[in-house]
Amino acid sequence: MSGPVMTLLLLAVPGLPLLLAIPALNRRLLWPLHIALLPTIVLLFLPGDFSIELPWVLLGSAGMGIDTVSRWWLLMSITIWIASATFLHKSIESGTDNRLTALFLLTLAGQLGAIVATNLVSFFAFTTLMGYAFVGLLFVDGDDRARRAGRLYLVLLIVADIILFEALLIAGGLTNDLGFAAVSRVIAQSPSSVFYLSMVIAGFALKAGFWPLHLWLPLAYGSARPAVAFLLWVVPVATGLLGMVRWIPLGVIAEPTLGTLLLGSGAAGIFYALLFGLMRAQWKQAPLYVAILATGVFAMGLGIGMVDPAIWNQYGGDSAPVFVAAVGLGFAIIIAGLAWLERKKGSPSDSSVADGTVPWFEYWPQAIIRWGRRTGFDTLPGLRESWLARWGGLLQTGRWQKVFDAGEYFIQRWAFAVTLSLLLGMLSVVLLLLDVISVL
Amino acid sequence: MSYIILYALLGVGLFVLGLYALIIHAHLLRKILAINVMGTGVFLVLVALAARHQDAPPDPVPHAMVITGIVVAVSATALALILMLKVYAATGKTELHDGKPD
Amino acid sequence: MNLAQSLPLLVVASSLVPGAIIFFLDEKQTVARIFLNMAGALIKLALAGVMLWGIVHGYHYEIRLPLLPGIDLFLRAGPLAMLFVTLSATLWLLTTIYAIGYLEDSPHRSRFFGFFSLCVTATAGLALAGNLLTFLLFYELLTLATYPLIVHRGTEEARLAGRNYLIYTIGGGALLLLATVWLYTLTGTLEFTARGFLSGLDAVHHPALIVIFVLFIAGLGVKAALLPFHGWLPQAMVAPAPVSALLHAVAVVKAGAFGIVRVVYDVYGIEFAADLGVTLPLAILASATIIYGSVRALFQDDLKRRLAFSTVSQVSYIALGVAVVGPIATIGGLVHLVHQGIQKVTLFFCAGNLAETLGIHKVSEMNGVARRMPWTMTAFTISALGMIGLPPLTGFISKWYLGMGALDAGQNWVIFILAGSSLLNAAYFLPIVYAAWFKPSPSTWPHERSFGALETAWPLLLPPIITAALTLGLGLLASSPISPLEWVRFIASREFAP
Amino acid sequence: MTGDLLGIPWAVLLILLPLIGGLACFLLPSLSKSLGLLCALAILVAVGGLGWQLAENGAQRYAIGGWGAPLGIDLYADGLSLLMLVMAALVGLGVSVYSSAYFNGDKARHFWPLWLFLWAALNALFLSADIFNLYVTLELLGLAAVALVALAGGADALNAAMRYLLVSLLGSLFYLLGVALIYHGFGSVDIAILAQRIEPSPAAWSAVGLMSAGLLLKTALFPMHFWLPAAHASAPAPVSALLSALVVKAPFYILLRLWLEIFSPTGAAPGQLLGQLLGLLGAAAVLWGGIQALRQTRLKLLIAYSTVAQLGYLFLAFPLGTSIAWKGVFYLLLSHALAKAAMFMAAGNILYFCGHDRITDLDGVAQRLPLTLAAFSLAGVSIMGLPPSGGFVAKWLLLETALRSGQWWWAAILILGGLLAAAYIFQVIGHAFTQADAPAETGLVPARMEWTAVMFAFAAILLGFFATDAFELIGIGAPTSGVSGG
Repeated sequence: MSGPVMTLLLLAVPGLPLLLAIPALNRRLLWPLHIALLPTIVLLFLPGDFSIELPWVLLGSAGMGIDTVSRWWLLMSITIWIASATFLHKSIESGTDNRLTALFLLTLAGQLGAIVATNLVSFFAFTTLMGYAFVGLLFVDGDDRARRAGRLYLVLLIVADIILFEALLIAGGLTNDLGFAAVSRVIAQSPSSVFYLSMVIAGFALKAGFWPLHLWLPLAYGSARPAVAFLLWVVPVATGLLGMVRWIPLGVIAEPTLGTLLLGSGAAGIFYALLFGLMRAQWKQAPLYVAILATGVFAMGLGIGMVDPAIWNQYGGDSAPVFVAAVGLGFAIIIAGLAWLERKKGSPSDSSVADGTVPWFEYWPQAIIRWGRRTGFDTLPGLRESWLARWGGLLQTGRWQKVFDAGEYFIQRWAFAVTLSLLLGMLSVVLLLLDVISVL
Repeated sequence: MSYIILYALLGVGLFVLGLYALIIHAHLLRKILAINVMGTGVFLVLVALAARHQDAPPDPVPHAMVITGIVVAVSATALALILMLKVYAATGKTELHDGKPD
Repeated sequence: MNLAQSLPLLVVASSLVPGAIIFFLDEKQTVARIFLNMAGALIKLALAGVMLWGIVHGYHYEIRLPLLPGIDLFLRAGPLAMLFVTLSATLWLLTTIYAIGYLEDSPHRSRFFGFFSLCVTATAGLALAGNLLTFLLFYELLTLATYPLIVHRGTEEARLAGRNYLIYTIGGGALLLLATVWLYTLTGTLEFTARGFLSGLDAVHHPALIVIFVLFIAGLGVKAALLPFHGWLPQAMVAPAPVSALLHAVAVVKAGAFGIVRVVYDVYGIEFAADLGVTLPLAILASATIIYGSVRALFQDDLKRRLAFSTVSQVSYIALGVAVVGPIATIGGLVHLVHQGIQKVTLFFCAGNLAETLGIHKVSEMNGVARRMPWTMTAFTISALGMIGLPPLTGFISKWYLGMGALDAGQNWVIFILAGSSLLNAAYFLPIVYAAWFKPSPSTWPHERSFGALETAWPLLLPPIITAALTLGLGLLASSPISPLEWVRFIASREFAP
Repeated sequence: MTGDLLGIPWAVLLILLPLIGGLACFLLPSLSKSLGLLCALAILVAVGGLGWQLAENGAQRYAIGGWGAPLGIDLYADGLSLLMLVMAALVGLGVSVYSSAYFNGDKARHFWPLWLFLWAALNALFLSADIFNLYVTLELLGLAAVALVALAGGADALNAAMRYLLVSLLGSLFYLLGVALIYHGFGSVDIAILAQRIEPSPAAWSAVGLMSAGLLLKTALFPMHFWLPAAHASAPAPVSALLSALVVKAPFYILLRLWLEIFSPTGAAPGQLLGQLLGLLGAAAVLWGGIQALRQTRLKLLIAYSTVAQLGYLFLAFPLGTSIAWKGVFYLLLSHALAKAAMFMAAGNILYFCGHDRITDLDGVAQRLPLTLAAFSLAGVSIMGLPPSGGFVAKWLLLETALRSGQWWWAAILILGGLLAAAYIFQVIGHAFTQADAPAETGLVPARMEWTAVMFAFAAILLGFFATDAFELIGIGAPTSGVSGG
């Protein structure tokens, strides 16, 4: 395939959905949903690795490309997106919120863009787009619970972005070329690699909902419509995992402490998923726990890979994308099946109604803000106001007025006397002088 | 002490006297008179000091000055008197009200 | 004096002359007024373009007029000056369009646009100022020209806000004057020179130079809304929206920040300033302002006040970039001069649109407003996200260079300031975005006006969309040869060349 | 041709023109307006001619009627006199134009002769070469000014005029006593001769004391300013403009002449001491006048107190004493004259329009009298000393000297004074910008009155751009040669 066409296709992968999102902003449109996927599908079936540099974009080193790893991820994503789009098509037709299309397309652009990104900056930019658009999708679509989930995810996302930004800065400080390969090479030899690695892991763990940070996933899943539920795996989780694979120099660097930490987190995740998935026994929730389980497995794999790079080189590099793709497809099939079952049964959605209690993760920040407002930031300006008022009072109280009034009055009445005292002194000099003159 | 100095001192004395009266008296006519007395004092000083030595003929220049000064003083007095009458007509008083804000 | 030499003067005159004529126009001569405004704005932009081209191709534009014995009125179009001139010319054009729409049918338009033009004249003048005296001249002109704009509404509240504004800015101007004269008595010259003109001064004068630096920062900090001097800015929000936009994006606040840049780079010279030990306190002051402004913004319900405190915070990035000594941080600070301007002007345009179209002034009234005004809120959202520093928007570029610069200069603590600020920015911007897009809208708006098919009048809608597009475009294509970033790199290379 | 023009004794014309004009106005009251305006134009031309003469030939000295000193009257013109004459001519022309619309009927009949006599006295004063003629002209000036103040009628104005007259006469007499001592001691009243003859002696010092005291009283230096606010505020607007812009400057001009040419060589120590004292009083005037201005509720009083403050600035140069500081003072004289004239005219317009000048009730002036407010504001810029006005140039030079000589406290006074000025000026502007509830119009202000005020204000601003040229002109005859260089 010739260069220009490939370049165009690559650019169209995130570009077309972005363009299509603009007219969808305030109109209900259906046709863009599937059309937006076309360039990706075409690209998927064109053989060979290909990459482009975009020297004008962002920090001058943005790039996009396609290789074997990204093909797997693309394949998985495309499948799920098609499914999601199909479901969405139906719900939009039935007249729900028309902003779904725009947000869907933005999320799509971010996710696909992240997969084809070849350096840290463009990856970061695309995942940010994806993350925020997905939060919007959760907000638009769901009920109270979904919104709450969205808000929690949003907070995690912001924190994650800040952490990843710091990681990015560290990488930027080491090399001008922020391509994945170059960064891997440099980080492996850098003394500050521990900082970098822990930040990357923390950042993507937040984004992907690793074990202790997964809280919002069940919330979102429970109330989101199927079209969005599909995306829960592919968008936040899988892309987070992809980020780890891309950003961490796996197979090159050995970092046992962090690896063990990841291992522990993964194991706990598996344990949790099994326990809760089994205990809840709510069949509708099952796919989600599968996802958490899979995340745990993946984290363990990463952990092992970091403890012993050799193992990763042998197995991980090839199996990771396959694993993710497989989980993704499974996830999609289960959900689709469930949705189909549900519709067939005609049972009303049993999404639990919000009970009005505010969960802790919202209660505490709000309480802190309330407290801060009460104690500090309302009293501080208040204090200033009162001082100003007092100062104004000082200006207005009769005292100063009187001082100045009296002063001016004094000068007016005593002006002649003031003059006199000035001049009489001089006159005495004159008299003395006349004496002197006469002597001369 | 020569008589020249005596005259000069007399002039200065008049000047101080006039100044004193200017400040002490509230009535405008008295103030105007006081100014005139002061002026006379200055003229006296000028005339007296014109004689540099008791023997030499006096310097004519101060005399010319005094004549000019008298002309000025007359016109000033005339203006002051007119103004005083106007003040009286407008306020019914022959004094200046001091600067106390009304 | 040939034509090329007088270009800087023409840039200043391109807004002064229309402004002067507009003063004498009758209220009803709308067409003439619009024509003059637009012609001036377009000419200025064109002249700026010509000069940019010229500077790249090695031309020099400067002009001197004798002012005081020994000191000239000196305009020079250097790279740094052109950065600011281009920014102000571009945003002036957009703000003028906006203001024409905003003030339709309101009284005293001739007066408003007259002072508006004067304001831009002052901005262009202080951008092009080639010495401190010229800078001072336009700095004070700016103070005076802005005052009638702030009190434009003629309410008692406006009068008090104007009074407060003057107390701060005239005081600041006095300090600046004192510093300038003092410096002149020490050096005998006031001309901006790349890398400063003070390093040759005898060490005896160093304590005096430190005091003068403090005076400068205090004098300029008033306009730049540095921490103890920011009080006037939130109050000045009583001004009409285009004024706020101009005030925050290019004119007053930026003038202060630009002045700090000038003083540090072209009067003291960054290395000499660092030797004097004055940059670290400045960096700390700027950091404190960044955090404080953000925290205060968090608690404001009035939309414009929230934006005002956001400005307090954001403008200090520029000072921070300057004070973190190093070429990369310089790039960050300077490029933020442009980026913050574009983002903030968008936000104020949008706030104005909300107030003008729906009568919304408070954050708490903004629920679901995006359904009613999707384009406005899209622009708002893009700028807000840019403020937070999300890629690929312009704010990200600024923060990236600031962060890199801090690391480069070994001042790692700045990273935490940046992170904290991002977090706070998100905390006060995202709830607005959330409420606007996702909360259910009320059945009626406070004061709704209908504009037919469009969500609001097109002169109100076009400018924010353009600036939002610029926020996106300049961020996305930051490394292209015509981006502000490239221009700033060019400036930084001059300041830090070996 | 040019030779002929250069040969004309412009200086003599400058005195004769207003004198004859005044007489003519007195005799032909029906034509007084046009005669006055014509005369003002003619004087401007004559000043131009004199300036040209000076630029070509340097400082000029005329012996009127061929009589030399000591009996004859000598006229002397150098850069400083030229500055004052130009100032008088500019302000005079403006005031004439303004008055031609302001005064009508009986008042106009009285105004024009008085005003032209005053102008003649002023010009004569600025051209006098000896200290006795200075006395005569000063006295004439005072009398004309008092009569003009009284023109307003009403108890306030008459009271103020009476007080003004008494103060004026008192000051003149002190001055005359000093002249007597000087003449006795050194045998001449000619400034140039005295400058050579004078030497430090008790007689010289006491003369300095007496003359200074008299002149300070007339210049209204704090705390002897008590008569000024009432007189300046209650006079008719154009007269207020004249008084603040020109008349108070005349005694200061004499003081300047004496100080620069006669007193400065009279010994360092008492001179230094007196200089510091004057500076101190000036500083007090700046602060006191500023605060009092801020506290006034009536616009014209505010402006009058502003004059008190501005006069204080003039005395800050005495302790500084370098030629740069004096240049600053010269420039301040000029810019203050223009700005203050504009301000009083603006106040006159407002008074004319609203029927009152209460500051808090100025709502809506910005809308109804935009030109007037513009004049007031622009003049305010110069008064505050903001660039690029003439006031700024003056302030800059004074600041520069203060800091250079290490006397930073004078710099602090300058800055503080500027802030106070800003405070009281913006108090007015702020109130003028508020919206009026109901229009309370009484009459339309003639365009001529508004435009004159605006022109003056603009001139005060533009002055800032001509500092270097102006200093070249002022430098003719080196009026500051007596002081140490700077």
